[in-house]
Amino acid sequence: MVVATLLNHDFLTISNLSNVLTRAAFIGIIAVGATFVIISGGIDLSVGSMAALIAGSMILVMNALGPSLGSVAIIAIGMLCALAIGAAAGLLHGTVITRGRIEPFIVTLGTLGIFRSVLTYLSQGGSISLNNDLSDAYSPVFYGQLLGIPIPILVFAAVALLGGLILNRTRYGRYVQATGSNEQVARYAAVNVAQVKVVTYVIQGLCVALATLLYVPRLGSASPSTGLLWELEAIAAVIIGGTALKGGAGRIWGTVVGAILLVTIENVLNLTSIISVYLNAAVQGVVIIIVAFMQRGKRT
Amino acid sequence: MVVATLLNHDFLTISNLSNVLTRAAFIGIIAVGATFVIISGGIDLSVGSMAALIAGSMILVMNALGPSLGSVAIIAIGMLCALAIGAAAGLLHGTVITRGRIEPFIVTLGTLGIFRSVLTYLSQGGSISLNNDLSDAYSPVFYGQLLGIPIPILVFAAVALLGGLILNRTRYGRYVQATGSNEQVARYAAVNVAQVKVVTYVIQGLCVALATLLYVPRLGSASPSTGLLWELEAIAAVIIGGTALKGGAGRIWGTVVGAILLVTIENVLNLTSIISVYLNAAVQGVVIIIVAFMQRGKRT
Amino acid sequence: QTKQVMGVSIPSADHGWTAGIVYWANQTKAELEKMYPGLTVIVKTAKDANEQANQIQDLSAVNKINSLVILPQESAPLTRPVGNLQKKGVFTVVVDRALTDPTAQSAYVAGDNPGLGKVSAEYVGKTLGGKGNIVVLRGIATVIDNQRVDGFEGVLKSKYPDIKILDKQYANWNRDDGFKVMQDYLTRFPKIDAVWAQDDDIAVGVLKAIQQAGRSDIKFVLGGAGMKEMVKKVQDGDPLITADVTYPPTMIRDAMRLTAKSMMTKATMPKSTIIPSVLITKSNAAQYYYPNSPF
Amino acid sequence: MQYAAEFRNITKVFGPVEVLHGVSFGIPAGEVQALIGENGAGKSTLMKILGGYQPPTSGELLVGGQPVRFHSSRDAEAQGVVLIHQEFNLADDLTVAQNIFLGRELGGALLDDAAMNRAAEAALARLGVSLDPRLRVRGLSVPQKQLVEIAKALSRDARILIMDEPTAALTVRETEVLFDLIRKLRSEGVTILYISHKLEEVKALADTVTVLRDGAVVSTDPASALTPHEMANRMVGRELEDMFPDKGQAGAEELLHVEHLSVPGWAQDITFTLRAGEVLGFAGLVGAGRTELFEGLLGLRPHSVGQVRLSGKAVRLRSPGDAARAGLVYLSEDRKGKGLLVDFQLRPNLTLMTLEHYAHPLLDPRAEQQALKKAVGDYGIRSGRLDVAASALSGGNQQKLALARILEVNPQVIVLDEPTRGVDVGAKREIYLLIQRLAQSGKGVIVVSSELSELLGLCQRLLIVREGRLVGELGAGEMNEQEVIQYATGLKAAPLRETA
Ligand SMILES: Nc1ncnc2c1ncn2[C@@H]1O[C@H](COP(=O)(O)OP(=O)(O)OP(=O)(O)O)[C@@H](O)[C@H]1O
Ligand SMILES: Nc1ncnc2c1ncn2[C@@H]1O[C@H](COP(=O)(O)OP(=O)(O)OP(=O)(O)O)[C@@H](O)[C@H]1O
Ligand SMILES: [Mg+2]
Ligand SMILES: [Mg+2]
Repeated sequence: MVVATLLNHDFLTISNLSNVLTRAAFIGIIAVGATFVIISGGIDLSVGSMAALIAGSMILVMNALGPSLGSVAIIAIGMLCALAIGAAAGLLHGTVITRGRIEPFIVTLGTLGIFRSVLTYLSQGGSISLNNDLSDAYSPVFYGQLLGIPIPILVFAAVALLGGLILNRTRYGRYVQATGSNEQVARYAAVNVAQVKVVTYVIQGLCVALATLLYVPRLGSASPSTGLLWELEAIAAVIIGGTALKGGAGRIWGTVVGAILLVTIENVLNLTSIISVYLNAAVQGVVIIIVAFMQRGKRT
Repeated sequence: MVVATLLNHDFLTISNLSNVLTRAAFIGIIAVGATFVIISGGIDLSVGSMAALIAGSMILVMNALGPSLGSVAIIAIGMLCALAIGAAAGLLHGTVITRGRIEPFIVTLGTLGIFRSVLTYLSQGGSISLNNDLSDAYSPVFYGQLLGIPIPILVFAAVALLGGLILNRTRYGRYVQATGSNEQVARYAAVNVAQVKVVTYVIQGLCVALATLLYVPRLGSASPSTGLLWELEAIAAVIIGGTALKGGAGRIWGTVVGAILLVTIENVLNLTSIISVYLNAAVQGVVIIIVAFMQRGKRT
Repeated sequence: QTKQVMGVSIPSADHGWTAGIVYWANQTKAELEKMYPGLTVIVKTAKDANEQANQIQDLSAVNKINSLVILPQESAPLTRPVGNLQKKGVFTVVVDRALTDPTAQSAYVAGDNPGLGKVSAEYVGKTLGGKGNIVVLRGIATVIDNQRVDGFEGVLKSKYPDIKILDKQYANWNRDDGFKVMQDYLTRFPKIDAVWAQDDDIAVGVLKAIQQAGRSDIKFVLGGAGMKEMVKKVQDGDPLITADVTYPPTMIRDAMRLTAKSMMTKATMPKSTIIPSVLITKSNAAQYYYPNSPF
Repeated sequence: MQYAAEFRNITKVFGPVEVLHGVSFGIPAGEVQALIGENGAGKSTLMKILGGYQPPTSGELLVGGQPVRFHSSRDAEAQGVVLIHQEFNLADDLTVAQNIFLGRELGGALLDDAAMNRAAEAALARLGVSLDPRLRVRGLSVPQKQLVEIAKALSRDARILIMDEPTAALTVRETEVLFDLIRKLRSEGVTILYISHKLEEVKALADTVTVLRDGAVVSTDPASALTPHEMANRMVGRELEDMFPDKGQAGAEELLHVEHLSVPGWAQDITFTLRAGEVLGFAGLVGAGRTELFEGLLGLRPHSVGQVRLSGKAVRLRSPGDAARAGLVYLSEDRKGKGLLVDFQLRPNLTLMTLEHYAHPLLDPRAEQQALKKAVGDYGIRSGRLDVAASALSGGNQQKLALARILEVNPQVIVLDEPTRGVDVGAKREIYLLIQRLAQSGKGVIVVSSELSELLGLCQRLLIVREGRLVGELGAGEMNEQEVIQYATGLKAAPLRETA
């Protein structure tokens, strides 16, 4: 933060900070879901494709509902649709992984391809755009503010708080941690391990859907390149946040910081031009490693 | 295989099979290295970027050596250079991961950005091409044959055999498995766990360099899109092959089959047009999951 | 004279053509800042539509730009963000990929994607004498790719109905995929008269695959965009690369020049400037060859 | 006297807690020296220091008269000091032979697996075990792992062999073989340091006995001068009453009835009944299939069953969750692999099966902490601090924590698989009392144990399992050691009485 401010005094302006947080909301919300999946010992590589598919489908549904219904109703139906698809995708992942006893890496790598393909098919390779009037009606969800705080930031905060509460203060959260720490022990202690896992994927799906709900009004469209590589960013946020990739222990708060950090690096690079544009990704890489190194110091 | 042949009788022609195996050689060689890393409990996400960086650097070096030396000497120096960079990158990974005690996921995610960035900088975003005469002298390494078998296939076979030998028949291979299975136990048995891990990353780096040696003569150039997403393909090959993502146990032979399988799916999709091209990736995804499912059956 | 800031937002250099865009944007920045002392040009590259939307937000909020020259990663998702800037009084010039809502762009400077497809089809049709089998390699699934392919197929259908497209697969504007897809085409089709690769990067891979297979039935490979290596081949009379169709990255230079001129001299900028795709053959190749550009 | 190894004023501090307070004693060369003490007394810690796994905080260690400073177990092994761990120290993904030879493989550039398999087989054969050395350790049962652990140590040329509760998971027969081996090693001049909670064994085996209490040495005497009862008294520092409380009388009410239970590959056609107030024992040799039988009953393994009735109601048990809801709980013999979340603190470990009591709907950590404090008191769990990971508890205290967890559920039927494994005499007695109390309050308790004396002293009825089948049943009057061993080894078989 200090470095960021030194590099560019604009960094600390309220409007810039609010921009940064708003952007962090997408990856952040997805990463909260990923925290559950990873703590339980799983992984979901498909989140980016899933976001693209959900965005595309929900736009198609809303466009199809046409102007016959009021736009508020249409948007509400679109949102429900998105959440339903997200939950269904999560359920599919969880079921195939637990019933089929296949590595989550493989299953979600498979659906990564499948989801994106289906979207490409739906959009015939192009993009799917929300009708203009709907787009205007929907846009406050992203651009609007409540008490001076942009809505995506509020949603992000709510999701993070709820996620933290579920993880640390409910039975389910405890079971997620126990399952990730030692699946056998959890099983012997009467935890329904399969169900716990399935639910983590459903949570992940719902988080992706929620992030998509905020994403659609921002850009008003979906295309085969929507959400590309979001999975890496989301997982990176989780792991920078101090959750172990092999599961068992982790914290939502760390994930939130991780997501904000990733976006901040990008923002600062955009605000300054000290280095060749070709090297942006290199700077990001170096900062990520350094931050992970410092995080580690704090934990031990 | 049977399905593949039924779908298109061209599949079983010698020339097509040799094409498929040649292509599988790139990912396959990298995946052999990845098998070591994953069995020891690590992961390397940077292999695609590393390949791009190695390809670019080696071409620049060879071009710079100019026509003063004989082309055989230049190519030899280029190859040594590639292997040196690969080994150095692996050493860097291993050292940062073990000394810095940072998650391998984070370290190699960081270098993924760094390596590709540096290549983009070197090529100024465009492509780096090998001088024409060198390109001609070098091209037999990819296009040539020995006893009627294309050289990349021979190299692939050699790497796989050597990898299998090291993994299953040497002390080092045993220590890799022990480290991945239970680091504490390995340490108690006086295994130098840090060194074992570092060496897995060096092996991975050398494998990437070797794959790049075969890749460069194919197109004679490197660009920022070289090796994009190879990491996913390599890891997928390893895991489809029956190695557990959390380490401990795995087999080179499975990895080889995994790599060939991935390439075959793509090949068959190109040879037929039963389905919309938009859905190619979906078919790949479904096949990967099905294969993983059947693999699993075999193991237990 | 007042200080003016021009923001330039372009895709990052992830393949040959975008590398050309980055190169020309930086060249032109130097040129314009020298020419107009009060002008600052800020060039930003973005890896995807999302980052680009973030970026132009930063350009407006932090760098306080007066005008924006943008080559959108994708049209639809950037329409609203660009529109927002325009509402804040920024003069928005969109390059290459028109926004879905044209009112969001103050001016438009573009290459001609359908035109590239049409010019290519004309060349293929004419050179094959209106008859033959061809294969098509597509780019990445995007609107641009659809426009080019639609333009190409439209001309073939109406003017050269006897030319048969054997198959079209995605090669992702990428050499490796060009090589792979072509290799499989060669396995699958015993007789191919010509290849429309649509893009010079893909064409590089296609050439290697043909070379490896040692096939002599293919009369020519038509790429697109005007990569310097390909233009050189045309100039040198390569047997397979007999022509190329431009889709020049210099369009970013043209757009920046026009924008700067209108900002600094109050000259009005034409609402729409189309840079046509032209056919490069041996006779005119010299004038499209830029040895210093990365592309 | 010449000492093979000697501790001088050894202390060890973990965080704020000192667990060893200046321990000094010597181990006479060529003898079997026993080290006994309560759970958490510091025995394992002391042995880890001698084995080179942990450095002492202060003090001096002498081996062969020379002061030594070990930086790793390899250093210790170089001096001929080898430790058999209390907690298993095996890599699950490797085979038996690979584990036995880990770190000192045979062969040149290429490994000689055939030779290692042969040597491993021979090492196991010395222990009277026939086990395929190519099996992965993951699939082994706890006693098998224990035997592999012993074989691993024996295959190293040890001059000082430290055995940390080697027989905790073994039955009489393996124990006998092991003792013969220990005596043979002693006659070959090997010095043996032997830790055990089975005081009869200590009496039978050891030359001298050192007692450790709360991290300090209490006494060192010739074994011949002490009775097991005196040993126990010194360990706990007061007069211990009889180990076993009076057996109660079983009620008439049937609590659990299992009919025709089969677990493919492990147990066939098992039928038995447990009554209210009854303590029912399951005896058998290692590998008889008792553990698998109960894992099958709880739905943890594929199984088929004619009928299961709990308190007269027919139930279907598909998972431990079903069982817990129906009032049946099971304590696993595999503490580390299936019992405790060793990376978790004590509190979440204790409440894992009863979280619903603390969720309204949010968990109440303070109530959980109360429960932990109560359990620590009730079950005598000894830990320097309560906010440590379960892995920091001594072996016996981990066992008490695991037991506390399943009893939190307040079940009707309690199945205890090796309930006192690694537990000291004092605590053992408390567990026995607890079992008796549970039975008297009308619950049914099933005890699966390899300690015959425990089964004989505790149970009203004994069922004997051999090769997956029930081969004998002994009532209160008919129980004696001879009888049980004859059934267990197949020297005797009786048609089962009709229990239903
Ligand atoms: N790594 C550790 N961190 C903190 N405390 C520890 C650690 N290891 C052991 N202790 C503590 O040291 C004390 C002695 O433990 P130790 O394992 O030596 O007991 P023990 O005599 O072997 O008991 P048992 O008979 O139950 O095996 C215990 O109170 C234990 O909680
Ligand atoms: N050589 C062998 N190969 C494969 N399996 C074996 C071998 N020897 C024994 N086994 C199996 O290992 C299992 C381990 O026994 P298990 O611990 O389940 O029995 P148990 O009666 O519960 O013994 P315990 O007294 O330890 O509780 C036995 O069922 C036996 O069939
Ligand atoms: Mg102990
Ligand atoms: Mg057992």
